[in-house]
Amino acid sequence: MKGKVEADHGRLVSPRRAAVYWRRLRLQPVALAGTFIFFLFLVIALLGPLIAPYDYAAQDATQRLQSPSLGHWMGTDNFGRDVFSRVLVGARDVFYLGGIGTLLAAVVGTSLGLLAGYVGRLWDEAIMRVLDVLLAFPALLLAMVLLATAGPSDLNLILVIAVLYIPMFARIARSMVLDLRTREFIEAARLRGEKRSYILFREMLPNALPPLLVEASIRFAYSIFLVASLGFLGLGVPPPNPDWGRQVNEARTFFDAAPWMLLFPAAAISLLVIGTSLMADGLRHVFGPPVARGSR
Amino acid sequence: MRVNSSRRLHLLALGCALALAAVLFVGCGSGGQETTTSTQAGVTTTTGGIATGGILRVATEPTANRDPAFASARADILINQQVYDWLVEVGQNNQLLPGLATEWTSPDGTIWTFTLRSEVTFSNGSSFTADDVVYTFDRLRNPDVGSPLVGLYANITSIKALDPTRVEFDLKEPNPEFPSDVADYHAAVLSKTVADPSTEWVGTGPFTIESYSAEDRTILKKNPKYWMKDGQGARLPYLDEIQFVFSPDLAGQVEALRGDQVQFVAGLTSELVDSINADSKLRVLTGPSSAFHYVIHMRSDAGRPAADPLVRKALQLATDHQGLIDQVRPGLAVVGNGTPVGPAYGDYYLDQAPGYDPDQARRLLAEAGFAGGLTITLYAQQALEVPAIATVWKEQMKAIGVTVDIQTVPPDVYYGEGDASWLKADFGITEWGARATPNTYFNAAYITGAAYNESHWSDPEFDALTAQINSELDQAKRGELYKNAQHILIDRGPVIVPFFETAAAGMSAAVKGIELAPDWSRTLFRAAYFVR
Amino acid sequence: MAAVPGHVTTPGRMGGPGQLVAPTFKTERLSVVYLTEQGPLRAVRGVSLSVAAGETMGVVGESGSGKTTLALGAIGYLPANGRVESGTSRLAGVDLAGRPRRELRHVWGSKVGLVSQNPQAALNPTLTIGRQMDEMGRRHLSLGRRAAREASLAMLERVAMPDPQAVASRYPHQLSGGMLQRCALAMALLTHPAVLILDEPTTGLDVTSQATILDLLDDLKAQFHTAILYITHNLGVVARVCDRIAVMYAGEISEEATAPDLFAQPLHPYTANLLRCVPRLGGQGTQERLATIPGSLPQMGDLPSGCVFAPRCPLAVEDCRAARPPLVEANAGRKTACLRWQILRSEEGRQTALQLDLRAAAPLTLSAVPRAPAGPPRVRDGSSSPPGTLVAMPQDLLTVEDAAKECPGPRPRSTVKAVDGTTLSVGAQQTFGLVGESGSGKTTLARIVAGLTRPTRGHVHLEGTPLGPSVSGRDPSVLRRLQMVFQSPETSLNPRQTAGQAVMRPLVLLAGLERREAGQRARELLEAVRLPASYFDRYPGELSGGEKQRVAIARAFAAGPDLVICDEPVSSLDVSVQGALMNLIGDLQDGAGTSYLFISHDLAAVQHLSHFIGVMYLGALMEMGDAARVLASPYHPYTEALLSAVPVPDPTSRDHRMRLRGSPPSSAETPSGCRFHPRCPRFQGDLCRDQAPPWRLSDGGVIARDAATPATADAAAAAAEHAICCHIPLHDLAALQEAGRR
Amino acid sequence: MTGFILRRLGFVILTVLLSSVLVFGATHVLPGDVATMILGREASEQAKDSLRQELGLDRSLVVQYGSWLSDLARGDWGTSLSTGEDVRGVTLERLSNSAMLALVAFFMYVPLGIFLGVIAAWRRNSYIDQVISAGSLAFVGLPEFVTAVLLIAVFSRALHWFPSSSAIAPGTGFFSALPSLILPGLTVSLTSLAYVVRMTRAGTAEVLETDYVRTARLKGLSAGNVLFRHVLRNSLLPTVTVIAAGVGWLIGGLIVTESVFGYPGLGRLVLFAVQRRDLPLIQATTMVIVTIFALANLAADIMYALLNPRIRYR
Repeated sequence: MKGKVEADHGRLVSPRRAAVYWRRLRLQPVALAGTFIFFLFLVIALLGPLIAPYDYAAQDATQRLQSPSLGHWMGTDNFGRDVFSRVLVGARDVFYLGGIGTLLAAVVGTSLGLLAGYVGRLWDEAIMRVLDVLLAFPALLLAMVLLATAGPSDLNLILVIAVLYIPMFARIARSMVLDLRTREFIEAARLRGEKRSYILFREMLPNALPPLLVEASIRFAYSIFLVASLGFLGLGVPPPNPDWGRQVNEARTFFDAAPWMLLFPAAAISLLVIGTSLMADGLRHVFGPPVARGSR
Repeated sequence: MRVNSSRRLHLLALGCALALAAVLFVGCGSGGQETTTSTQAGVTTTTGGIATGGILRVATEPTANRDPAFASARADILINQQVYDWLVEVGQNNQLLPGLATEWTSPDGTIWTFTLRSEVTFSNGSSFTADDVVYTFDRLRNPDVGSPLVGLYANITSIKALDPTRVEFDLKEPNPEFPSDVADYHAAVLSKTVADPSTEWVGTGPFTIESYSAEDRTILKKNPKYWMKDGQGARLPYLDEIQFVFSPDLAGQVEALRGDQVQFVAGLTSELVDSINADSKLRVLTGPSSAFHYVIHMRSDAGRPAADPLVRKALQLATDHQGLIDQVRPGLAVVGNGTPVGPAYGDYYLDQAPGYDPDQARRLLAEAGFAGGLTITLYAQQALEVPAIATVWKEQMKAIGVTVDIQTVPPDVYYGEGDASWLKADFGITEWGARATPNTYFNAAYITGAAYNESHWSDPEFDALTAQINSELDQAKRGELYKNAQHILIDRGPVIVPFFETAAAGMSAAVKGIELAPDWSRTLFRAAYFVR
Repeated sequence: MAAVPGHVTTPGRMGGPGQLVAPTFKTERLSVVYLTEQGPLRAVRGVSLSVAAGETMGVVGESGSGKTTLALGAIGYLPANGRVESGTSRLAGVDLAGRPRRELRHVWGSKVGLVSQNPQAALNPTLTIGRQMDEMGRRHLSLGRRAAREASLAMLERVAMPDPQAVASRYPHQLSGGMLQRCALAMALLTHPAVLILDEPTTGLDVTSQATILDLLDDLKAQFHTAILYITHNLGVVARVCDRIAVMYAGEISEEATAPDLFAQPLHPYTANLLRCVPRLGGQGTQERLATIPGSLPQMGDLPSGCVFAPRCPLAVEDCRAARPPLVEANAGRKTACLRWQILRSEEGRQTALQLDLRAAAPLTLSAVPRAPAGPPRVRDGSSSPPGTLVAMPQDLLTVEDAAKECPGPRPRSTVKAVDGTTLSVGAQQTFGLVGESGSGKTTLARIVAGLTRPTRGHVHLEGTPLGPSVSGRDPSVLRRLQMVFQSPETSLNPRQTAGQAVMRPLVLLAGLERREAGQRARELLEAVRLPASYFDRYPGELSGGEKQRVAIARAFAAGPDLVICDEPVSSLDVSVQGALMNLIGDLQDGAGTSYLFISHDLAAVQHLSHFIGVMYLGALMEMGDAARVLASPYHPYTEALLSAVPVPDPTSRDHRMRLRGSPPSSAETPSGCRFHPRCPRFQGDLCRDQAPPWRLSDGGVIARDAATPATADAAAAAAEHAICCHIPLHDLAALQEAGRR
Repeated sequence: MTGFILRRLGFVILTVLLSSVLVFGATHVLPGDVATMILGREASEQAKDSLRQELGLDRSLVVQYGSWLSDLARGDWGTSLSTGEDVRGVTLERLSNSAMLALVAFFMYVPLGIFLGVIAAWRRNSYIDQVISAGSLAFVGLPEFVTAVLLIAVFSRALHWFPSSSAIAPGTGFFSALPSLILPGLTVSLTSLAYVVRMTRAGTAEVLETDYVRTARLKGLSAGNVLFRHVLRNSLLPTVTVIAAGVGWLIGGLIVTESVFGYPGLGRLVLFAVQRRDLPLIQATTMVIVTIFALANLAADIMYALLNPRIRYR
């Protein structure tokens, strides 16, 4: 007993806490389904090319616009490429662009928000006013102008997604700080002379993390949508990239000849967005602070 | 007396549902008598079996510039075609037909005299004379104005109005194809009373511009004083009005065609042709094989990967032209070769199947020092069929170990100033519209130092041949020279030409009298009419 | 029955004093179950209660005992997952339990009225008071718009609301809690309901506001002749207002009796202990130990098969654990659910039933922590400091000198003086108790001392060394010596750190221990606050309120502080937990030699723990001195009012009513002259209004309050045994107060 | 209250001003060349240069910004580079078209969204709730251009209820344009619907849990009275702000939807302007959008304050 003083302290998610989260998640079938969908797609994204039955870029002029069959579960596209393989591999780009972009926004936005909220005064004003300006633009419009400026490329898409989302994360982090700042445990920390960085990152951040995670998953879902819309506007990722938005966009003129070209990637987008949204809903509850078993 | 709560809630639900339904049904109620589809409402008189009147709605991409001297978007050309006349018109088979000029002669190819039609008036009421022609062509060759034709017309030394119906062009060097040159789509005949054609739209064509908006719609009204008559002696045009409805989205344009909100959509891709063919109320119009083509240019100046002719030849040989057509535009194209001269140019066309030999290509590549493969960046506009061509070509190049990174850019960036522009990129896909004669391409983009030599290619032998073509009067000899020049292009030239496009348009089955021009943007609607 | 304009008497209503004995409202073997993910939770089991018209029935119990569920279940209002499992609840013969809501809507509001705990939350923030009240008249009395408003205004008048017209046009946020509760009461009474349910109606209010509401209830009871079900956890309040009392424990009634009987001779061990948990005014002070009830309420999903109280009961025998004891009639009108109630009839038996927790906490041996040598014990000798001179008191651990804090007020360019020039000192190993209503500035003062709020002026010294105005400027060695226990157990611990982490952190940071050593020491500390070592890895969410507060105390004591500021550390906890914590706080002082600045609005708690008391009003001290002296006559009129407002858990006490005038202070404007004069029951006229009162010392000395040297005055007052800031000489005050008592 | 509005208005002006810097800056580093756009890629360099000079593109950025801003404020929004039209005229005309479309969309999804959200909250965790939540979510993931394709396939091609293209003629009145507005309106609505449903549901569910709703119920009020007088007044407060924030979403959706349906609105104009590098047009349209967006948020703030006595009486 005395030997193992603290096994897992200082870690953000201890195994014990993970068990708590899992137990809570299990109690919400809808959120559980959403989480399952999200992770299913995440696995697909990681394994995409390995599990895809065909090379996503391999063309076969003899197999153009084939309807779904045993050989091609989701049919083929206008280049004779296997739609199923492209949907599988496309998940990678969705997670790559949206995921990295959202993550970047989360890190930068949260840091700015923490800084603005805790340091306050001039910093707060300056940071928040600048971010307000970014928020003053409809997201798609801003993305359009920025991408038209920077030119469409994977990196720029990621950066644009990040720029778009930074203000939201900053706002949430800031409001969390403003809320937490008056909590008594923060005052207790100040009373024992904790450094500002300790208070921000060790005392506040773990508490601000759940709403940020929820926001991140919502933003991630929206980024799929955003990338797709940008593709429609001619600012998406370059071919032969199997990004779902690009696929859907390319498939539109083929809707009569080969509706499956559009429907399957569109369904994938929809499913992932729904799954992620449902997961986000559930996370709100799941990541609440640990409470006693059996209490309400 | 008391409505219980759940009942009231249901009533509320019902109310909302009804409101929504009402909105929907207001919509469908008037959906039947579609306000924008009253196309044939005005069709009344019949002359010689042809109904006159009516409004034709044409869907195209937005326009860019109203000044014919700077027309570049296909919509620009298509509208100009209805508003203006040319001295010489180009027929379905690239043959020259009388336009405002009824005949043209030259004793030696350096002095060209055009006889003009009399009793033609401009839409502003002024009558058309030789001075208008002088004004038009002086403007086109004026470097200060800067039209793209300045280079083509640099050969002209002077333009003189001999009398109101005769104009003489004096050239420095003999040019047997000069009548073709005056048929260029930029060379619409303007009225000398117009100082700025981009804002004053005065032409002698069958229609006049009633209202103009570059990104929404442009409305043309019948020009009642148009000079041309049909076979029965009735004045053209038959239609009362043409509306050009602009939409950036081809799929949306075709949807509008299906809904009879427009009656004509050109520039179709194969899959859209298939889907329109399936609709009994619509029909597909295809033109002859056109000069419209794409080139995949390979920058050939020193230090570039394609500077070595072996590399260029290897990429040529690795390109499966028929494969490209089958994947991108099945049934609506003719295989290209390494040359911009397509079958539309008749005698000048070098009917030689492109070589396809990946093994040889790989050997050549190895010989050039790229045995381990080669990675290149291909700039592709996010427009037309460029992304599709890039996609298929990339896959084809994979077979010989060439990795193609596709960089998509908006068209204006591609044709802009930056490093991604067509004149700077190592590899790029550029589309080229129809020109009256093939040497126009040679002079503009293939001879050493040409302004649009996107591949920075330089071949003295080719330059010399082009100079000869420019002034060779003998038709047969010119054909020979063209073929020699093309052999050089195929052998060591800087471009891959995937295919020559066959234009296709979708139109309402109720519309007749339209022939699709080889370059569909030059299609004329003056003889179009609605059948009852 | 008083005539309300347009009031239509509903047929079938009970009425007339002649039927006093017949119960108006009666539940029989009522059981309520909640269907949850953990399975069904039987929150109320087999409860039988009855209230007659004109009678007030109190239901007392700690949080989680099911008293609110009982009330809501009895009137047929339960959340979606709640259901009356069995039993009946009759109002004038009609069973309400388990009836569809549609039918109950005619009963609710018209025959059953409810006033709930937090008036600010219970009234719609977007509707005026008038509109919310009018709904009652329009819905149940079929009144028109105008008549309904007239009825509302008349009712506001009856609840002694000044200027009903103005109040009706106000929004809830514009009124104080006491006023709102008065409105809520008026709203509930508008239809002259047969039953009025009051669910902790005064819990969120200051003791002075509570007193006026309770006074009002006395009046209304007489006027309306309604059956009242009064739910509360406060024993003093039930003693004050109820005729009969039922004690609830874990969803069952453990005892039922008339109020005098219950307090005179509880016949259930739970009641007996509950009555001894809380300190009483005029009790033994720091020597007295309070009763505690070890353990906690059983989980509703996992109830013992026998007596639900058996696991915590010192009298429990085998039989108790075998089967649920029935509620038996002990005497006429007395019921108890204890098998061994007979034992409690004797004084001896009662003493064995009490769990006085005589085991003091093991003294904290802070061997591992380097401690500054404690200063010499403070000699409390008032004469050594001549009045009128500022004395530096090196023997004092903490001195606060003329501290003031002004904040921007609600209106532009207005300032609020949260603390307005306060001077006090705390001796080593002493407890200084600070009392006052909410808004009196006591918390702000504490925060100034802690360095969490930067004072507008004034200084804080620790053993004569000035402290920086903000924690961030204070030396770590100072931080170690000065720690704080906060009010809310819910926010005082980081929900994402375990108890162990919370206690370890100051050990690592302030005492400079190795992590391993700190972990070991943290376990000792947890044990010192009577928490099992296994709690080391628990998150705050897994702890009860009392346990959280114990962790917070352990954390405050971890680095061996010399002074701990306790800001209402027990006020949000259940009574049975309060006692134990106050014992602990006392024990820790004895063991570790710590001084306290103890802040509370609860006079009894302050008296219980403090050596020295200061009474604060609107940012300034009004009275200060030795604990015993402050709480004995002569008092400052404000102290007197506070004391008289405290409901005493003894129905037999003839309470002395001394109520404050006017509305509770808003801290926006500090009144001229004596700041207390607008509400002072002993207001003397112009003198009080125009001139600042002097500090009068118990030895007869007077320190004229001079605006230039307020600090001097307070300091001198602090040095004396007892001082009051009032224009009335002390012996006159004593005489007045003696006269009032008679 | 007046002070509150003035302060908010100040924020709006500040935001719009700062946005103008961003708009101006971004448009001026846009790659691509206006002169090429206008004159065509084969026009001579000389012609392009003289055009650039004519357009004032060779002056310093600060000078250009200053004159641009003052012209903009004076109502002179310049001449479109690519069409030669008066920017203000065309922008305002397209704005009125977009306003019609937004209005239709607004009246489709806001009442419906609120209604469904309230129902879902009222019958929380029932199957109706699940159906509403899942149903509204189904569309939120689909980009507008996909929703549009599906809607056209059903309502236009199969049922022939509505036109597939909404290229209304200039000056078409609201009622004659209405049939053309239904499908694009529905397209925008379906993506925004879920948002409103979720927000309303959350807000209403929260209010339903409050003490004052319990008080209202225990006053014996009818369900309708409880819902309309006590619940909605409070639960729609946050929804108001959400709907205003949704205006940004709506505008984004309009860019895509108007392009698909060929509807001559502001969204399509923005896209056209960006694609053509038409600086005056980009600047004017984006500034109009930013201003509308800011004003929508201001309106929401004011509405919020008006509906909320805690802010109104300060």
